[in-house]
Amino acid sequence: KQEKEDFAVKLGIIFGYTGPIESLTPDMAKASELAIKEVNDSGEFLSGKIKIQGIRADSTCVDAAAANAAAERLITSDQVNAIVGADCSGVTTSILQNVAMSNGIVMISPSATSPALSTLPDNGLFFRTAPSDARQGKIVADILIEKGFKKAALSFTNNDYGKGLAESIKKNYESKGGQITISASHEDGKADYGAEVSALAQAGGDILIVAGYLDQGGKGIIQGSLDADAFNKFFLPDGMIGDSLPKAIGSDLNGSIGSIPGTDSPGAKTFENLAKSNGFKAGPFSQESYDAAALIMLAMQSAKSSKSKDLKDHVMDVANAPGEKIYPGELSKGISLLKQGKEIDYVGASSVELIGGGESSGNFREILIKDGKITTAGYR
Amino acid sequence: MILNVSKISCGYENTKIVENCDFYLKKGQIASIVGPNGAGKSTAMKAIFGLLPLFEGKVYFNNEDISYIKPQDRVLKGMSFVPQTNNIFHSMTVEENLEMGGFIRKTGVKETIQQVYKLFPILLEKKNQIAENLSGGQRQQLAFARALMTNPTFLMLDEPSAGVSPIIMDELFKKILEISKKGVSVLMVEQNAKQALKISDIGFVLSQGKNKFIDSGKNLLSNPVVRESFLGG
Amino acid sequence: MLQIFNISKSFGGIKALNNVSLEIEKGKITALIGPNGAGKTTLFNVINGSLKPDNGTINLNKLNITGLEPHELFAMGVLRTFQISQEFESLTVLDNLMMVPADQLGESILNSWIKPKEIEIQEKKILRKAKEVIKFLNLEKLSSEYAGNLSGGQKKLLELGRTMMVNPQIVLLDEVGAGVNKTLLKKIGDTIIRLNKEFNYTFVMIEHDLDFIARLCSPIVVMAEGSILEIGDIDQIRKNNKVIEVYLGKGN
Amino acid sequence: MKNIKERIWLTYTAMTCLLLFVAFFQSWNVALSILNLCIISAIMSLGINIQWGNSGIVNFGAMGFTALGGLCAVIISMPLTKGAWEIGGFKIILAIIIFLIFIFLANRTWKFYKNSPKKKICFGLLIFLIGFLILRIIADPVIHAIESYEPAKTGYLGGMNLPVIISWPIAGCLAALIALLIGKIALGLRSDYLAIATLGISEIIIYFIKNEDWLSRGVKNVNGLPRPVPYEIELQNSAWLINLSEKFDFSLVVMSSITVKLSYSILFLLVLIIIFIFLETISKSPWGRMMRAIRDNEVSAGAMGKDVKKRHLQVFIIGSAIVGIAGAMMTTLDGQFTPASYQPIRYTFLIWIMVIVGGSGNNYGAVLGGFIVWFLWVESEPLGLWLIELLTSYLEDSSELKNRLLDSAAHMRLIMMGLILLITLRFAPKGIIEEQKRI
Amino acid sequence: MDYINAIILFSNYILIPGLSYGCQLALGALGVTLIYTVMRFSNFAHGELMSFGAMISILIMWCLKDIGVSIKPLPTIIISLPISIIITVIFCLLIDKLCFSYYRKNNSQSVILLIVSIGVMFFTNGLIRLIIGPNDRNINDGERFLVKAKTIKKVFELNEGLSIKMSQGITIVITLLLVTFIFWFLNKTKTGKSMRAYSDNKDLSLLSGINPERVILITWIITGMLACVAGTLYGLDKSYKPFTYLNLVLPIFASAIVGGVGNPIGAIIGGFVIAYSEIIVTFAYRKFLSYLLPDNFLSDGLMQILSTDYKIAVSFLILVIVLIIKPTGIYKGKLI
Ligand SMILES: Nc1ncnc2c1ncn2[C@@H]1O[C@H](COP(=O)(O)OP(=O)(O)OP(=O)(O)O)[C@@H](O)[C@H]1O
Ligand SMILES: Nc1ncnc2c1ncn2[C@@H]1O[C@H](COP(=O)(O)OP(=O)(O)OP(=O)(O)O)[C@@H](O)[C@H]1O
Ligand SMILES: [Mg+2]
Ligand SMILES: [Mg+2]
Repeated sequence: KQEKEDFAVKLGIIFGYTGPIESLTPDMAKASELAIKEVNDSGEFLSGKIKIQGIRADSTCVDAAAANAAAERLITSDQVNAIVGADCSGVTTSILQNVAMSNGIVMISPSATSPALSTLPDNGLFFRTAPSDARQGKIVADILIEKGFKKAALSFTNNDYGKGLAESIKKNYESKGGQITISASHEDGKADYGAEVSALAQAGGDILIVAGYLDQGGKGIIQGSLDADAFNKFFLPDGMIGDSLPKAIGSDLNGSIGSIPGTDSPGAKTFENLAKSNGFKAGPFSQESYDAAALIMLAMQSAKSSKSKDLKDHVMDVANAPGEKIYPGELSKGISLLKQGKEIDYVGASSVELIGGGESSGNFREILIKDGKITTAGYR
Repeated sequence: MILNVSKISCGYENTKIVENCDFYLKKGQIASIVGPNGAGKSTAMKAIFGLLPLFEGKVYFNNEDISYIKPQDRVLKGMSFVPQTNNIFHSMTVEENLEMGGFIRKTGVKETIQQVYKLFPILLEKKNQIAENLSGGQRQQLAFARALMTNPTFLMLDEPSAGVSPIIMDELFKKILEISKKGVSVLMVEQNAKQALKISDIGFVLSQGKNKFIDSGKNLLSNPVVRESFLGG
Repeated sequence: MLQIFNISKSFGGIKALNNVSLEIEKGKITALIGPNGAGKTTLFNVINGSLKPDNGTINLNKLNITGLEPHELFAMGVLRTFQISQEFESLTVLDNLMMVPADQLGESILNSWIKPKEIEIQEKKILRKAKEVIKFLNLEKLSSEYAGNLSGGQKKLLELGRTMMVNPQIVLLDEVGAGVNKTLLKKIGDTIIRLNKEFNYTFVMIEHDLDFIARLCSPIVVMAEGSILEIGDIDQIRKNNKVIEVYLGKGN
Repeated sequence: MKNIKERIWLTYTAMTCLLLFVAFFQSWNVALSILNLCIISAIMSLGINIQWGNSGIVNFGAMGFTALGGLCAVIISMPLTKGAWEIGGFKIILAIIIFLIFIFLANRTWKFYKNSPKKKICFGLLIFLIGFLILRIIADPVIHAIESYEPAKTGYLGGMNLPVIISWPIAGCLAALIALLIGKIALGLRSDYLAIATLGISEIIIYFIKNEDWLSRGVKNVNGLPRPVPYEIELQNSAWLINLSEKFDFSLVVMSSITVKLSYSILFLLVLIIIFIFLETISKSPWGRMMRAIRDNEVSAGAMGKDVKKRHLQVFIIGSAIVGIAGAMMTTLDGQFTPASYQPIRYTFLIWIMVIVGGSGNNYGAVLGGFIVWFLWVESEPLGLWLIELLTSYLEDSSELKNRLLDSAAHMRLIMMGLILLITLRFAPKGIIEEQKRI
Repeated sequence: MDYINAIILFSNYILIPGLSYGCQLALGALGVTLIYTVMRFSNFAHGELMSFGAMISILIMWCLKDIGVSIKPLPTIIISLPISIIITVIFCLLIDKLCFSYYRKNNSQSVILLIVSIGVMFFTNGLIRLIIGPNDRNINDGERFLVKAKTIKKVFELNEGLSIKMSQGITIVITLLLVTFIFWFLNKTKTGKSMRAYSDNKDLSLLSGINPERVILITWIITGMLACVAGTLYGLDKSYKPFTYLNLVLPIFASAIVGGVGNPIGAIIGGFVIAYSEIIVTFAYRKFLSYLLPDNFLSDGLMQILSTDYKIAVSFLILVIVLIIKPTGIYKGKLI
């Protein structure tokens, strides 16, 4: 059977362009589109004549019904071959269960980190390039204990990401002898964080862990704590890592620490430069978004088919060793290697390593803010 | 002629209520419009003041065609109107009501307010009360007083005496006579038709939207047909 | 039948009612007159439950009814009209009347499902009655007009019409005559007399038209500044100097 | 009269055509998925319409009742978390019962001191606070234990493992119960005050659901609610559908998902029809006339013997129950319960837009509003994209402006939604189907 | 016992933050109240108008910065206010002309206007994102603090510090000025009274010679001014992010209603009630009390009445309680 290939391959890019994380998603989408552009420019994808087209759709991040409708449109009307997305865990689950699975479409989410997604039945269609919160919690606890922080206050964004991460941090931290003085949520996009900061400040602690987003409530909490002189050290998990934060807060943030998925590969740095030259920031989850799109396309190449049912079995192959390591900006190399029948190990911007049911294994980079810059303090 | 309304037709959306009616009076005269309920008296008044669009006909004020100008401009020309219902600012105090009545005037508002208080002592008593809490008759007085605040040359009253006690009603008619003597013309609608016609120079009987009779007040009062069917015998 | 003991009501500093005691006898047409702001409407509001008195009690047929809600009093047969018309503006004239009768089967959601037949029959009866009333008030042409679109006088008539939809024990009429054409008012007077004679309705009416009162009412209660000034028949009232001073004026 | 009938026919046919248009130009799946939510929206909008259109109650609390419905679906259909239940299920119930007793006492006290506002508030509040304290003393440790029970997987009590359809009527009842409570305290307020109060109360409900993990799993969401209809994957393996698909030479995958959506549509339509007939009957009966009278003038209605308070409460309960039912249906369709998704824009304002655009005061309008507005809400996204592509097609590819605009295309959705709303209201200021004059 | 530390702590975490947040809410509530008083509808687009105003301020500020203007230690954005106010007002007038005026002429129900305002909200919401994008922007380039916590601690040798931000200071001063102005304007000037008259009885105000167009014009001018100032101040204090303005609408309405709609004083009171109730109810009092009580009196807990999870619920709870006890709001507004 000859694959009919004179139509373009389409990738759906479902993120919440409107709604609570609307300020993160443009960069995420651009990162995915960057990967697509790279593959298109290589001119080698599948038969060589095929162009890949990315189609955006709005998940709204919170409204499952609207997200399903958008996904339904992508899949059944635009007939996308696979989906990069969705972003928030709730809508991701909903799209997966209601639309993607029934149509047999592969989804690779860059930012759905809810542990629940690990165990959800998915017919092998769902992957993610961000690690589950359960894993990060452990890392955070390790770092804190090692650095000698025995008491910490914890503020988390009140959604599945924040809460899941907070619970995991708390469990691990306490089992290692740490004490969480208070674990209080904050809502994103609200008017004022005075009350939260007050409560956190009164509970006290050596450090404040902020499991939120860097340009949302998370930032508000940090700013407020600094202003009131409540805390001067912060722990920043992955949602809080990005250049804009030290830039916005200034020197007060120096000395704070954090963690973000990644290994000591040159990928992240390369990606940052790539992003810059393409006119966007390497914000939170944009690395993962790039990788999600890249993985799909590489898997297509490896499967020699653009169909979800074929490519789903190749995602793990291209993502993991053995094979030649592929970094951001090297997608065309990856494609040609695959074409030659060689194996590749996609590392990408966020050091992709998929385990189990298509999860990111979760290698973490330990971060230290120094002189207003994010620097790497080590790897785990 | 201070006011000359010729052959006007008007009404609401698609129903014509008043058809081909004439109203007119000279400076310093008092004119009354009487007629059964629903005859279109209030409708005609509103149309004359420009609160309703005219279907046909013209309104002349001091020989000037004012058929199409806005109500607030008519106020500037010296007309003043007390509607039948909804004729006070409910949520404002009595005094503020009067101040608003004198809105267009630059000077002399305070003095006029004092004069009005003299005329309606009850209003002075209640000057800081929210108008909504006035009794029915007090409201009527306030509404009338508000219209006087503009120092009008032409006053239109829609049932000024409804709900006021006899003693005040006498005062009211006296006052109307008095101001007409000062050269202010008054056009009013009244159900207390006998009293009204008694002081009117001219009367219009309106029935089902049409002019039934136009005559001097005295003649109408003595007309048996009018008495029987419009003035309650 | 209606006994009012020592009712007081004040609004802020204003004593609208000051220890008012009054007895309304069954089967009579009592008039309530007095200068503007005497507290007449306030008294009605207190009787019908729209306002709670500061103190005092009201008995209806020896039953204490102080502080009951208006709808409870309606059920006991106390009916009123409003000085400033309170029509249901987006209902037609017909519906304005048809909504009045109490205990309509169709007002219960359950019934409208299980007893559609009975409701239909009842509706027909009410409709017939409403049409009669409309005819009496000369409003036939307007029966399917929105009540909000009526003229000032017509609204007053509708107020009156609503009291004619049911068989009340006592009707409180607040200036039905104001703004109503005198010819029609005469007819209304006839009806009130008829209702009073034939069906033994009790009326209390606030009115400023003395001729009208003279024809209909006895006794006449005069109020001033929140208390009762005089009770008597028309001649007594006309002769009373105090009444002349505060209310009637020299001319009447 | 005839005019209105024609209008109903015309608009309903136009709506059908729109959906068919989507079916042919996008896909049947898209059309059906829109239809399903249209139906749910129509039900919600009916619920609000009976309150606003028929009796002038401004309920901005639709969001809360929707969420309650969703919670009901979870509690009815999810399996019980045995471990969590053993830890403290009974203790929680005990605590709640004690709390309810205190509320009852507080209420009694409140009534007892009816005539002295100070005592009323002091003692009533005191008793309430004592009850609240006891509740927290008993429940807090238990709640903590339950929430720590396998938090990544469960961390809540779970549900009763019953068929999810049962939750629809139960959601109605729960919503009605809560509406009774809310109505008792808030219905004394008028118009905008009531609107903000109900909005506030519904936010409180959402916060409760978001933060009481033991009950609802909170923001961690409940996934995988059982469905009332078969799963696509099962269908794809079932003989009859395979046969059918071969017979018509139609893709099995597409067919399976259409079948699933159609079965939902049928279920939903059934509910819609029942509710519609119910509402039509009562609003045509003397009850409807009475309610409209109350809407127009409460003082006068009271004097005409209508128990305004009771009727307001009644209609508030009915409307809220209907919204609750729709909420449960919605959660059933989504297959998951995500408390964070309950936002006023989506579940209160959008519903109100439906009622007003459709034409308040009549049920046909409310249903139409539900259909049209949801349709636009979903389709304004591609529409906006299309529009912006059209606008920018004249610009050079490399132009800054073009890229900028294309990047922000997603926001065209809101602009489109706003514009369409404004334009519709401009041409039909009283809604597309105006309230009928009843003669 | 250590009163000074307790007082400083109280001021730092409750008094000052509540004061500035309260001012921000009050300014918003004032705008909402004004529209409500004159045009009788709840303007849900007000949050977006604030956002619009702030956006214009930012755009102008960028221009100013390009040409090197700065007024340190005050933030540059303050000098862009006059122009941005004008543009916001023009935008308001345009919106009114295109959207609201039609329904006003038709005497539509207020709910229809409310829904129209939601339409305007959507539209403006999208427009703002088209122009400036959804990103978070820091716009405070002036001195951050009037008083720094660390300095207070050092100078007075205390355990607790007190910080007052420059933006808080500016907010409080401007709010005071604006509120005084509006109160005076509405209650003492003829134009202000004519606005109330218009809202009370449109037809009758015509008959008194009040020009409705002028009333509407002035209302929008003031509203636009308030929205622009409030939006900019808010962005200055926190950082400008379009999404937050959507969420600001609810607390603003809560403030306006708690205070009693239709009254500027009510709006202020409402703003503070909402702002303080959030903080006071969710505050952890342990440390505060530890300064006041002997050690052994304190338990281990944080002594929080409710967890901050319920922060927003608290403000609505207060709203509901206030309305139940006093259905017209704290400062008796008009009965509606
Ligand atoms: N809600 C209120 N608040 C304050 N004062 C009120 C209120 N209602 C009535 N009043 C005052 O109480 C007094 C009595 O009013 P009421 O309406 O009973 O008069 P009335 O006898 O019916 O007069 P009228 O013949 O003019 O209708 C008046 O002075 C009025 O201003
Ligand atoms: N807004 C309206 N829309 C439609 N018809 C109306 C409207 N207002 C009044 N009408 C009708 O117009 C007719 C005349 O009303 P109008 O108010 O002019 O009567 P009127 O002569 O003033 O009577 P009254 O003495 O009772 O005040 C009435 O039959 C009434 O039903
Ligand atoms: Mg009239
Ligand atoms: Mg009275």
